[in-house]
Amino acid sequence: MSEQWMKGLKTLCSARSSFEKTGQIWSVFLSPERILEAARRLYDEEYFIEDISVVDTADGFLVVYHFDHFDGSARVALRCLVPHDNPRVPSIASVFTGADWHERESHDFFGIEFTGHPNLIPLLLPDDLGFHPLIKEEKARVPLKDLMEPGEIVECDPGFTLFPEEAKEAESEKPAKEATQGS
Amino acid sequence: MSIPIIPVELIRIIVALGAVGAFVGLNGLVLVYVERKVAGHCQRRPGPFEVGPHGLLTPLADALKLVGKQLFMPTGADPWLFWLAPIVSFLPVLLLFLPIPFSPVLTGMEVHLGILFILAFSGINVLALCLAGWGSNNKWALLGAGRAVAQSVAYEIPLLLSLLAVIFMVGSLNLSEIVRSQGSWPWQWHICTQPLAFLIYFTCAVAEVNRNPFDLPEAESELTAGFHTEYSGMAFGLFFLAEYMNMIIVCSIATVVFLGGWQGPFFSGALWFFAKMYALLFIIIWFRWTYPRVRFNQLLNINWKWLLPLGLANLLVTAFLMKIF
Amino acid sequence: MTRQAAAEQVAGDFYTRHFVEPGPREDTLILNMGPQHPSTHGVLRIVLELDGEYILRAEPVIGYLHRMHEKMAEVKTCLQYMPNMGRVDYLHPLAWNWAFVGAVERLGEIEVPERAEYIRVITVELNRITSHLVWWGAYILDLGAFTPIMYAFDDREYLLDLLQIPTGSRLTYSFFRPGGVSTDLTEDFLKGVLEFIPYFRSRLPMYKDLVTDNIILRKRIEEVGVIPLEVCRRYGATGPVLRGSGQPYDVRRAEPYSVYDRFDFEIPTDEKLDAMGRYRVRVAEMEQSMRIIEQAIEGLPEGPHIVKGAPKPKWKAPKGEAYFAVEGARGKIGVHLVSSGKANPYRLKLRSPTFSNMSLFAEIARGTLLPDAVAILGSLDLVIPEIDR
Amino acid sequence: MGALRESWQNIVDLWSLIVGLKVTGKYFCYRHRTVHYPRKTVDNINTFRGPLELVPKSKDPTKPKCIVCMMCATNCPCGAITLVKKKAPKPTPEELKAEEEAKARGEKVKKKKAPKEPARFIQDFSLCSLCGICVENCPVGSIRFSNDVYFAVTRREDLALDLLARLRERAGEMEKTLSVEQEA
Repeated sequence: MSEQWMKGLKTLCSARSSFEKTGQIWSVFLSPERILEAARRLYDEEYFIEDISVVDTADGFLVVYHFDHFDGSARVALRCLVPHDNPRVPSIASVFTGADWHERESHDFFGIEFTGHPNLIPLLLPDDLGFHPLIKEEKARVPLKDLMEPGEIVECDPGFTLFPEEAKEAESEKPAKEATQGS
Repeated sequence: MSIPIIPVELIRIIVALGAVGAFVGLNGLVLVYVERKVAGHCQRRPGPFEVGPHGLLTPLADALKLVGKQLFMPTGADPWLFWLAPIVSFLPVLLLFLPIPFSPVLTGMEVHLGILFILAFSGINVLALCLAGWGSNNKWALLGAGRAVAQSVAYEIPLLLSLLAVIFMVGSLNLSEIVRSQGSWPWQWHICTQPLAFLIYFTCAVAEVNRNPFDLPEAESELTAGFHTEYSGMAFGLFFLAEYMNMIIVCSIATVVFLGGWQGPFFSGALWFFAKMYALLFIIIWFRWTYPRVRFNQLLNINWKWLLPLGLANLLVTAFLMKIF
Repeated sequence: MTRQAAAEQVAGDFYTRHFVEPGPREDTLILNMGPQHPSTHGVLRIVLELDGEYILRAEPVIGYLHRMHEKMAEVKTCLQYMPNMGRVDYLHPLAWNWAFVGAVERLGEIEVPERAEYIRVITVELNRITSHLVWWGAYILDLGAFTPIMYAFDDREYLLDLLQIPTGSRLTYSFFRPGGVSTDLTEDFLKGVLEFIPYFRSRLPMYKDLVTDNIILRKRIEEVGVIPLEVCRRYGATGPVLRGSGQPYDVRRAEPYSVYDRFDFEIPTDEKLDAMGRYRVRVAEMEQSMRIIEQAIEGLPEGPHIVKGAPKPKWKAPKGEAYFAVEGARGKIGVHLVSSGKANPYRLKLRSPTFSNMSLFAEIARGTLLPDAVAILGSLDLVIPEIDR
Repeated sequence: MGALRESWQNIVDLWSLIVGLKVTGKYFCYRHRTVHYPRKTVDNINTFRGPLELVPKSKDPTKPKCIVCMMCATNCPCGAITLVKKKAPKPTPEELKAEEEAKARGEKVKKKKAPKEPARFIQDFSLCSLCGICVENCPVGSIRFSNDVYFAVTRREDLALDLLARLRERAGEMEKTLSVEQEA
C-alpha cells in the first residue's frame, strides 16, 4: 500500500503496527488541527471511512479514526488526543460525509465538540439526557501508554511524550514486555 | 284518481334493495373468507382455521369485532367529512346491484341504460375516498386520497372505452340485452370477439377497485393504510365492505358483458353467473397474493400510454368492422 | 394545554431541526415516516420534506432501539459479553459473535483449532443465507407482494432447525467462544446441511420465476437508488451495498481471516449501481455461501472444537488494542477492543455496517418519489438494532 | 426504433406475470406447511435450550450433583442464578454436650462443616439469556438445559424457577412411572 498520503503531513508520531496483532497497519498521532488535512489526503488516495471512536484515557480523550482501502487490508488509524476539559476536534464531515453520524455518536457518548460539524445534535441518545455515558470516572482512567503500544515508530516529534522511551525499550526487550502483559 | 294504483315498481325496488342488502352482507363475509383462505393456501398455510370448522365462522367473528370496536376520530379532523366518507363510500354500492341481471328473473330493476347507471354511481366512490383523506387530518391519508382520485379518474376512461366496443356490437346499454346477444357456449361470448377489450377492462377494473398490483391508495408499506389510516371499527368496516362490493360489481359487469352472463352450456341460470363471477374474483385475489405493487407514475403511464390508446384503437377497429359487415 | 398551543409546539423545529438547514419551505409537506411505519423495519424514523410525492429532503432519525452495548462491555468480562453479540444484529448474529471473538483472540493471541475454524465458517455462512432470506422476503413485502416472504421463511425455518442443533437457539445465538465454538457439530447437522443445499438450489429457480423476473418488480427497482462508488467511499458503505456499486470488496477476501483463503468462491458485483443491482448481489451471495459450505464440509478436519486452555470466565485480556473485521450479511463488521489488562474490556467500539449504509440514505433519497424511498430503504437491508446498538 | 423495441420487450415481459401466477397457483394446490400446534407438535426439540435443570446424583435422584462452587452464579452475565449454600446442621444436644466436654478436656473441637449442597438454587428465567456459560463452566456437570419448549407461565414471579423443587418433582415422577411399570 502506498503511503503517498503521509508525505509532507506533519504528524506527532507515526508508527507501523503489525496487522496480525492489532488489525491496523499504520497508527498515526496527529494534532487536532491536522486531522482535516489528513482526512483530505486519505480521501484523495481513495480510502474509505470505517468508523470514529473515542477512548477515554488518563491523558485525555483519544479520538480514533479508522480508514481502510478497497484494495486490501490497509487499515489506518488516525489518532488525536484532546484534553478532558476542552475536547475540541475539527469535523471531517466535509470530506467524508459519513463521518457526520460517527461524530454525532461520539458527541453523544463523550461530549466531544466537533467544530464545523453541520448539525451536532444527539443521534442515538435522547436530547435531555444531560450526561455522556461512556466518560469514565477519574480513578478508572488508565494512561494511554498502558493501553496500547505504539508499534514500530517511524517518525516521532520530539515534543510527543506519551510513550516515553518505553516504546524503544519494548522493541529491544520483548520478553520483559510480555512479562508485564501477563500481570 | 278513483282507484289508487298499487306502485308495483316501487315495491319491487324496495324488496330488491332489501335483497341486495342481504346479498351484500353475505357476499362480504364469503369474500373475506375466500380472500384469507386463498392467501393462506398460496402461502402454504391453512388460513383461518380455528373458529368453526375450517375457520368458517372467522368472518363472522371479524364482523362482530369490527362492530364492537370504538369509533375513533383524530384531533383536528373535520367531523362531518370524516363520518360522511364511509357512508358515501358504502351507500351507492347498494344501488349498483339493482340493474345487474343475475338471471332472467333475478334482476332488481330493468334499466335501459344499465351500464351507464353503474358507471355513474361507481364514480361516487372516488368522492368518498377524497373526503376520507381530507377529513382525517392525516398526511398519509391525504397522500392516499390524492392517489385514489388520480387513479380512479384516469382508469375510468379506458374502462368505458373497452365497454363501449361491446356496446357498439350489441347496440344497447341494457345489461339483459347484452347477455341475450350472447350464446350459451364460450365461443359465443363477447370475450372471443373482443379479447383485447376484455383485457383492458379487467386491468382497469383491478385498478378501479384499488386491488394489488394497483392498490396504491392504501399501499400499506408506503402510506401505512392510505385514506383509511384513521378509521376504526365499523367505519373502517364500511370501507372494507365497499371495496369488496365494488370488486363484485366489476366482476359482475365483466360476466355480463364478456362472459355471457347467466347463460352457459347445458343449462342457464344464476348458478352460471355466480360461478363466472367468483372465478373472476378468485383471479383478482390471486393477483393480490402474487404481485408486487407498481409505482404511482408507472400506474398512470400504463393508463395513458398503453390502455387508453389501445382502448381507442380497439373501439375504432370495432366501429370500422361494424360498418363494413 | 390547548390544542392550539400543542400544535404550535410540534410545528416547525420539532421536526425540522433534524435537517442541516432547519425550516420547511412554505409549499412543502413535512412527513414523519416512522418510528412505527410498516416499511421502516422496526423503529427507524425518517423525517421527509415532500413536494407532492417527491422527496426534497430526508433525514433519518435513529436511536429508538439504542441499548448502549459499548457501555455494557465495560462492565462484563469477555466471556460474559458473548450473549450481547447475539443481540446486536438478530439476523446475522454469528458474524457479530465472530467479530468479537476474533478481536479477543487477536488481542490474547489465542490459537483456534482448525476444526473450530471450519465449524465457524459453516455456521456463519448458513446464518448468512438465513439473513439474506429474511431480507429478500421483507424487501418484496415492502414492494407490495405478500407471498414471497412466506416462502422465504419456509426455507429459513429449515435452516433455523439445523442451526438449532449446534447452537441450541433459533435467533440470538451465542455460539462462539474465544478459542473455538461452544459445541461440536453432530452427524445429524452435517447430514441435514448436505440435504439442505440441493433442496435450496432447487428452490432458487422458483424465487427467480416468482420475483426476480417479474416485470412489475423489475420496473420498480431498476434505476432506482443509484449509489455511485464515490458515495459509498465517502460514507463508508460496505457489503452488498458496495458490491452493488461495482466494487468487489469483501472482507473475506480483502482481509482474509480464519480459513476463508482456502475456499474457492466468487464475489458477486453489479455494475448497474441501482437497487436491482444490490438485489442481484444478495441473491448471488446465497449461492456463493452454499459453495463455501460445501467445500467446508468436505474439508472439515477432525480435532477439538475448542482449544485447550481456552479463556476461563475470569480470563484477563492482555493490555493492548485489536481491531477485527468480518464480513457480515450487511457489510463490514468491525470490533475495536482496547484492554487495560483487566477482565473487563477498557473500551469496545462496535462498527456496524448498517450504520454507515444508512447514513447515505439522506443523499440518495433526494429527488426520488416516496415509493422509491421505500424501495431504497429496503435495498440497503437495514437492521435497526444494529444501527442503534 | 429503440422505443419500439423497448415497448415490444415490455409486452414480451408480461409473460413473467403468468409465470408468477403459475408459481403461486402451484403452491395453492400443495399441502400446507403449518403445524397445527395443539393437535400436532414438532419433533426436533431435543436440541432446544429451555430453562435450566439440575443433574441428579446417580445414587439419589432427588439430590443434585452441585457442590456450590458458585461458578455459575458469579459468571452469569445476567445475574439470573441465585445459589445459597446449606448451613452447617445444628448439633444435637448430645453432640453439644460432647463438644463441651471435649473443650473442657482442652482438646481441639472439630466443628461440623457445612455440607457442599445447595439450600436454594433459583434461576430467574426472565433474566436468562440462554448463553450456556453456566453449563460449560460447571466443574461437576450439575446443570444442563432442559428442552422444555412449551414452558410458559402467566405471572412474572413464576419465572423464578426453584430448580431443586423441580428436580424433586422430576424424581417423584420418575418413581411413579417406575412403579407403574413394575406393577404392569
